[in-house]
Amino acid sequence: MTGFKLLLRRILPQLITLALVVGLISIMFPGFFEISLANGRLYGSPVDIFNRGAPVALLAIGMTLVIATGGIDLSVGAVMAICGAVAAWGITEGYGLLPTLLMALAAGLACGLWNGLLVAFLGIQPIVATLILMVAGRGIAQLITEGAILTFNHEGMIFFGSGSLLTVPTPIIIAILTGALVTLIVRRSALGMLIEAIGINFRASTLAGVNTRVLLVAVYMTSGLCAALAGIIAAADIRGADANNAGLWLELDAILAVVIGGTSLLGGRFSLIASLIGALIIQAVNTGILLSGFPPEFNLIIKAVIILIILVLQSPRVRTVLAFLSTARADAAGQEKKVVEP
Amino acid sequence: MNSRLLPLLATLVIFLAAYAVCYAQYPAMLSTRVIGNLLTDNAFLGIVAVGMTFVIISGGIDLSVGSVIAFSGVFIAVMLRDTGLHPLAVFAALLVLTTLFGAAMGGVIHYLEMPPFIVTLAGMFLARGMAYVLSIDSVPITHEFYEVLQRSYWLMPGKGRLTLIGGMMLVVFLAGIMLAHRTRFGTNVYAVGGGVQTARLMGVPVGRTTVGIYALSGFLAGLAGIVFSIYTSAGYSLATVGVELDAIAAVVIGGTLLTGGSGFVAGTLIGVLIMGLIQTYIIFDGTLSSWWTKILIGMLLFAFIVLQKGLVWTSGKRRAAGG
Amino acid sequence: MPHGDARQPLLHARGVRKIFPGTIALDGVDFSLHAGEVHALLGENGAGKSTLIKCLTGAYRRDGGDILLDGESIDPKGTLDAQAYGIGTVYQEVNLLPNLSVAENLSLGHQPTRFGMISVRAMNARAREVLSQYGLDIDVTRTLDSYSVAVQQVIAIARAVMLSGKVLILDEPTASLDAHEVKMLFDVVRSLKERGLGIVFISHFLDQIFEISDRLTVLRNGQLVGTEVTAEIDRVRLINMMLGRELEHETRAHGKLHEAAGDPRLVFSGFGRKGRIEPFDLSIHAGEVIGVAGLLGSGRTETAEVLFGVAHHDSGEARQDGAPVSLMSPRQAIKAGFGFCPEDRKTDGVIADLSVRENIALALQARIGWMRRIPDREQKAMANDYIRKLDIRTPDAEKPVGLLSGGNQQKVMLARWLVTNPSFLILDEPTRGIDVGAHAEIIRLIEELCAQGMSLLVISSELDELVAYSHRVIVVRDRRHVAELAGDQITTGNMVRAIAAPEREAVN
Amino acid sequence: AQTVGFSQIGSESGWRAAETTLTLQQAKERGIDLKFADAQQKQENQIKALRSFIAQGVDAILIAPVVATGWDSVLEEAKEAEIPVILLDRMVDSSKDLYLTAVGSDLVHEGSVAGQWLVDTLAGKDCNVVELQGTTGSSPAIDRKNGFEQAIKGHDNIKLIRSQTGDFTRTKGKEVMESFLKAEGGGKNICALYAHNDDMAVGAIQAIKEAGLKPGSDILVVSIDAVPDIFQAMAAGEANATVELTPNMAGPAFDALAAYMKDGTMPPKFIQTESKLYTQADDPQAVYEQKKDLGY
Ligand SMILES: Nc1ncnc2c1ncn2[C@@H]1O[C@H](COP(=O)(O)OP(=O)(O)OP(=O)(O)O)[C@@H](O)[C@H]1O
Ligand SMILES: Nc1ncnc2c1ncn2[C@@H]1O[C@H](COP(=O)(O)OP(=O)(O)OP(=O)(O)O)[C@@H](O)[C@H]1O
Ligand SMILES: [Mg+2]
Ligand SMILES: [Mg+2]
Repeated sequence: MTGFKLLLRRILPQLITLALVVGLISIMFPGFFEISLANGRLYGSPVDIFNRGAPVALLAIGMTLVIATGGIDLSVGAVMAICGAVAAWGITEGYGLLPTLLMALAAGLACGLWNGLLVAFLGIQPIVATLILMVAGRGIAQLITEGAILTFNHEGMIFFGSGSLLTVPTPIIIAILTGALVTLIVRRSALGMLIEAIGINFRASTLAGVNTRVLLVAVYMTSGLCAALAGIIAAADIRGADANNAGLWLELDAILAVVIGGTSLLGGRFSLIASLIGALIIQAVNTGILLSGFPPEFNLIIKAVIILIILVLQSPRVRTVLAFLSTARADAAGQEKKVVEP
Repeated sequence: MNSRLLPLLATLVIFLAAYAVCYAQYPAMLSTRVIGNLLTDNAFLGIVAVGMTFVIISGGIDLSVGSVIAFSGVFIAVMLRDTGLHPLAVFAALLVLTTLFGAAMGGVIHYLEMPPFIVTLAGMFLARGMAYVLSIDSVPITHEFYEVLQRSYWLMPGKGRLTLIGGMMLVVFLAGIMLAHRTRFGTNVYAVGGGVQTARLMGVPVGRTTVGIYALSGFLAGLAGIVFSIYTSAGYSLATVGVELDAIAAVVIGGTLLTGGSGFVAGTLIGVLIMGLIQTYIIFDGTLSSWWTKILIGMLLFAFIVLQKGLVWTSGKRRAAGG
Repeated sequence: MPHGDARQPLLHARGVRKIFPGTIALDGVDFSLHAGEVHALLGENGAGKSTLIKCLTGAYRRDGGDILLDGESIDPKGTLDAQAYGIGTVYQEVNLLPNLSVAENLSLGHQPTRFGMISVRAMNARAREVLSQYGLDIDVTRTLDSYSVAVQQVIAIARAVMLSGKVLILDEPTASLDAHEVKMLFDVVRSLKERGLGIVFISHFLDQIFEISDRLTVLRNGQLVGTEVTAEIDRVRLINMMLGRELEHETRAHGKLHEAAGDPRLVFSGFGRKGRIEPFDLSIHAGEVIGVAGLLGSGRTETAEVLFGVAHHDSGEARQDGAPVSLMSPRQAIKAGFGFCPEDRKTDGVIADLSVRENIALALQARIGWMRRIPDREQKAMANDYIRKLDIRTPDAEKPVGLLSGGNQQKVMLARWLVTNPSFLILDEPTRGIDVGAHAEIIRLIEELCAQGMSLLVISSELDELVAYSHRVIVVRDRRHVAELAGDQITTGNMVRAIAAPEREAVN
Repeated sequence: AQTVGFSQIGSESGWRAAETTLTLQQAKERGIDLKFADAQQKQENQIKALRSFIAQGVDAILIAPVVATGWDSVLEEAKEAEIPVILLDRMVDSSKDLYLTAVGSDLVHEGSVAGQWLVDTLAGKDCNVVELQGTTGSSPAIDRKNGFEQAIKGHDNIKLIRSQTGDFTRTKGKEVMESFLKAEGGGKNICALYAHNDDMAVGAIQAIKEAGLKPGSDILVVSIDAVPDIFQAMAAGEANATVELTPNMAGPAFDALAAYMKDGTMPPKFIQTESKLYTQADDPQAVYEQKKDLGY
C-alpha cells in the first residue's frame, strides 16, 4: 500500500465527519458555500471556518505532539494571552515589527521551556505542571497589559490577523504553513517515531538510548511556539491584546481537536493532519451554531450532542462494528482492539 | 511505616508548616473563625474532590463536576420555585439524576472505549447547557427548610462556626476513606487504575467498576450541588465554572497520581485545605492586584508540588540508604 | 489411572479457532484435560499456546469451537466467569497489579470481609500464610512493584492456585524462576493433582515437561500436531513435533570457546550503589562472555543496571581501553558502545504499539540522533534481516510488536541491540520464554558474537546455559559479588555451591 | 486609618480594571487602607473573601457581587459582626437591611437608553437589528437585553432578527458578527447592531469593515459602557452611540460610608449613577483623551 493510501485511510473518519458536519450546516443554511471577494480577500462561511479555526489548529499542532508523548498542555490558552500581550506591548512601545514578533515567539518558547523542565526534569505530572502556567500565565499577561485591552494600530501587525496573501487570509496561511513544516520536520526526521516511542513506553525508550528528557522539553517548547503564533494572530485579529479573554478555554478545544483527530490521550501514534481536520470540525460546529440562529442558551447542548455523536461514531468499539458490517474489507488493521499482552 | 503513605505524610507536613508561616504573619489566621471558614467555604469543593479522587485513582478524569454542581443548584431552585415539593424530595430526585448522569458517562467510557477526558468534557457542556435551559437567571431559594439548614451550626469558642455543610464534607471524607480502603469496590478502583487490561485478566469487573466510579462522582457532584445551594441559597447556571480544575489540583496536591493507581482520599482533604489556605492568605494580605493574585496562586501551587516531591524524594532516599 | 482415555474429560475444547488480522492464531484446535493430570502444552514461539489459554478462559472471544467443562458446554465471557467455573490462570508475563500490595493482589475479588468491610488484618495474615507455602517470606503490605519479576511470578502462581477449584492453567510460570522455586512449584502442582485438579502447564523447558507432565499436546502454527502420553515419547521426537524438523544441536553439545587474552577492554573498579549492589571489581576482555549466576533478588539485575547507567553508581569508576568513561545514563553507556537487553521486556523493553521494524531500529536511531532518520528502506532491510536470522514469527515487519507472542517479542529485543553492533552487550535473561529451536539459535548467536570480538555479560537462571557459553561466571548473593569461577571451575555444581554457600565461606 | 475590604469580581474586562483602579485611587485619596481581593469571576471566592474580611475584622466591606442571589447568610454574618457592607455596580436579592447601600446604575435602564436612542434615530424607518449578548446567564446580559426590548416594544419598524452571545469579548464579538453578516445576505439585511458592551461592538465594527460595509452608516452601532476605545470609533464615524456606565462607583460609596461612620447618617438604599448617552455629537475625541488614562 502506498503512503498516500495509508494516510487517506488514517484520516478517512475525520474527513467523513467533517463532510457530515458541513453537509448538515448547508442544509440548515443554504447560502453556506457562497464565496466571494471582499476587500481583496476571500469572503464566505467556509473561509470563516478556516480563518476562525486557525488559532485552534495551531494549538492542536503543538498539542498533538505533547499528547503523543503521553502528556497534556493546559497552558496554551494562557500562553496565547502572554504572547499576544507581548506582541501588543512591543508594538505600542515602538520596537518595530520584527523584534516584536521575535519577542512574542521567544515568550512562547520560554513558556514551553518552563513546562518542559517541570515535566521532564522535575517529574511533575504534565496536567499539573501546565496547570500552574495556566493559572499564573493569565496573570503574567495581565501584568503586561495592566489589566486593560492594549490596542494598537500597526498595519504590519494587523496583517497577521486580518490581512491576506493572494486573497487567502493570513491566519489560514500561517496555520497551514506551520502544520506542513512541523509535519515535514517530524516525519522526515526520526522525531516522530521517537516521540511516539516516548509516549508508549517512556522507560523502555530511555533504556534504548532515546534522549527522552531533552525530547520532552523540545515538544513542550514546540507547543509554546504554536501557542505564540496563535496568540499573535488572536491579538492582531482584534488589534489589541485582551489578556483576560484571549485563548480562554481554547486548550480544551485544542485537546478535543487532537482527540477527534484520533490520537490517544494515553500517548503514542499521532497524526498531525488528522488533528488539523479535528480543529476544522470543531470550528465548523461552532460556526454552524452561530449560523443556525438558535438562542445562545442552546449552544452548549448542541455542541455537546454533536461532539458525543462524532466521538461515538469514531469510538473503537463502534468502528469495529461498522467495519464488521461493511465486510468489503476484512483486514481493517489498526482498528482492531489493541491488546498489549501477547 | 508503609512507604505508600509517604506522599500523604509529606503533604500533611507541608500544610502544617504553611499554616505556621501564615500564623506568624497574621495571627488571626489561627482563629476558629478562619478554621471554620476553611471547612465551610470549601465544603462543596471537598465533596466533589472525593469523587474526583476515585476517578483519578482509576486512571480517569471527570471534567463535568463543575457544571453538574451548577446544574444541581438551578434544578433545586427551579423545582422549589415551581413545584410544591419538599427540599428533601428534590434532593433525592437530584441525586438520582446526577448519579445516573455519571453512570451514563461511565457507561460510554467503558462500553464505547472512549477517553474519559472527552466524554466528561461533553458531559460538562451538556450539564451546563441543561442548566441554561432550566433558567438563565439566577434563582433564589426561599424555602424555610433552607433557613433551618443554614442555621444549623455549632458555634465554636471564638465565634467560629462549624456548619452543617462543613461537617458534611468531613463525613463524606470519612466515608470516602472507608470506601477506598475497606471495600472491594475501593480495591477494584485501585486495580483498574493499575492497568485495565491486567485488572480484567485478574477478574476485576472492569465495566461495573468504571460505571460505579463515575456514578459515584456524579452522586458526589450532586451532593456538592446541594451543599453549594445551601451555601448560597440560590441556583445559578454560571456558578462553579472551573471547579473541576480546582478539584483536580486538590486531588493532585493531596498526593494522588494522575496516571492512576495510587493516591489517598485523606490526602485530598489536605489538598483542599491547602488550596483554601492559599486563598485565605492572599485575602488576608489584600494588597495584590488581580494579576499578581493569579501569579502568586500559580507560584504557591508550584512551591507545594516541588516541596512535596523533594520531601518524598529525600526521605525515600534516606530509607533506601538506611537499608 | 490419571490418563484413562475412556473417562469424560474435565475440560474439553473442540475445534477452537481464533483469527487475528493477518494471522490465524488457532485453526480448529482440539484439547482435552482430565481430572488429576498435568497436561503440558508445547510449541514454538507464536504457535498459539497463549492464545488457546486465553480462548479457554474467555480473555479472548474465540471465533469458533466449543468448550466443555465436565461435559457441559460453557462460554466464559471473561476471566471473572472462568474463575467462577473454578478455572484459575497464570497468564504469560506477570499479570498482577504493580500498584496494589502483595496481599491485595493475592486476594483481589475474594477479600475476607466483616460486616461488608474488608478485614485488612485477615487479608494480610492469609497472604503471609499462602506465600509461606512457596517459601516466600516477604512484607505483604508493600506494593507488588517493589519485588522482582520472579517474586511476582510466584505470587501470581499462588493466586491462581487459590482460585482454581477444578482447573489450573500455568502459562510459562517458570520462565524466570530458578531451580529452587521450580521445585517448590512442582510440589504444589503435585499436591493439587492429588486433589483431582486438572493442570495445564506451558513451558519451553523440556526437562520440566518430562518431570511433571502426564500428557502433552503440541501446537504448530496454530494447528494441533498431536497429543501424546509423556512417558511414551522421547526428547528428539518431541522436538521434531514442535519444530517440524530436526534440531541440529541442542544447548549442551558444544565445545569451549577460545580463551580471551591481552588487556581487558573494560575495567570496573569498586563499582556499586548504596542499597542496591555492593561495590565490585570486574574486568572484561574483547570476545569474552561473562556469566552471572545467583538466586532471585540476589542483585544480578542490579549489577547490570549499574553498569548500564540505569541506576547511577555512587562509588567506583569505569575505564574503557584504559581511558575513564562516564556511565551515568543509558545514553552515555550506549555512547561507550554498550547495549542492554533488559529482563522485564514488558515494562523496560518493547514499545508495544510501534512496529517490529521501528522497535528494531529504535536504539540505532537514538544513537545516530533524530536528525538523520534511517531511511525506511534500510529499516525494512534491517528488520527483515533479523526476522529471518532470529526466526521471528510475524506476518511482516509492520506488525505492532505488542501483538507478537512473548518469545518473539524477546527476539525483537535482541535484534534491537544487535543492529547497533555494540562492543559490550549485557543480556538479562535473554532466553526467557524462548522455544527450544530459538534457544539453540540464540546460544549459537552468543558464541558467534564473541567470536567476532564482542564482549558479553549474560545473566541467566539456567545454569546449564551459563556453563555452555561463559568464560567466567560471577556469582551474586545478597547484593554482593561473592565468587568468580573461571575455566574448568565453571560447572553447575560449583555454581550451586557458591550460590548456596553460607556467609563464612563466601569470601574467596 | 480605616480598613476596608473590597471584593472585586475579577478583571474580565477593561471596564472592570478601570473600576478597580479608581477604587484604589479613591481609597488612597481618603487615606483608607484597602484590602483587595480578586474573585476570578467566582461567587464562592467572593463569599470566601467576605468571610475572611469578617475574620480579620475590617471596618467596612465593598463588594461588586458577581450574581444577585446567594448572599444572605454571609451578609448576615457581616451584620452580626457589625461591619457595614456596600454593594458596587450590581445589586443583590437579599433583604435591604443586610447592606448599607448600593451604588450602581440600573442595568435595565441602560438597555432602554440604548433602545430609545435607536427608536429616536430611526424615526419610524424600518430596521433589522442584530444583538450581541453578554455572557449567557450574567445579569448585565439579561437586564440589558430586557431594557432594550422594552424600549423598542411597540415600534414595529424595529425588528430584532438575530441575537447571539459574544461573551463580552472582542474576539467573540467579531466572530459572531461575521456569522451574522453571512447569515443575513452579506449584511444587506442588517441596519443596526446593539451590543451589550463596547468591547463586542469594537470587534463587530472590524468584522463589518472587513465585509466591505461601513459601520456607523451602513450599519448603525450602539453599545453600552463608554470605554475609551468606543470613543475612538465614534470619532472615526464607525460607532454611533454608547451609554456610560461610570467606573467610579467607589467615590459615592466612600462618601456614604464616611457620613455613616461619622454620625450614623443612613444613606439611601440605592445610589444610582447616571446612565449618560454619548453620541457622535458629543466630541468623542475629547472624551477619549479624558478617559484613556483611567486604567480601562
Ligand atoms: N492480539 C493479537 N493481535 C494480533 N495477533 C496476535 C495477537 N495475539 C497473538 N497474536 C498472534 O498469534 C500468534 C500466536 O501467539 P501466542 O501468543 O498464542 O503464541 P505462543 O504459542 O504463546 O508463543 P510464546 O511461546 O512465544 O509465548 C502469534 O503469531 C501472534 O503474533
Ligand atoms: N526472595 C526475595 N525476597 C525478598 N525480596 C526480593 C526477593 N527477590 C527479589 N526481591 C526484591 O526484588 C528486587 C529486585 O532484585 P534484582 O532484580 O536485582 O534481582 P535479580 O538478582 O536480578 O533476580 P531476578 O532478576 O532473577 O529476580 C530486590 O531489590 C529485592 O528487594
Ligand atoms: Mg505465549
Ligand atoms: Mg533479574
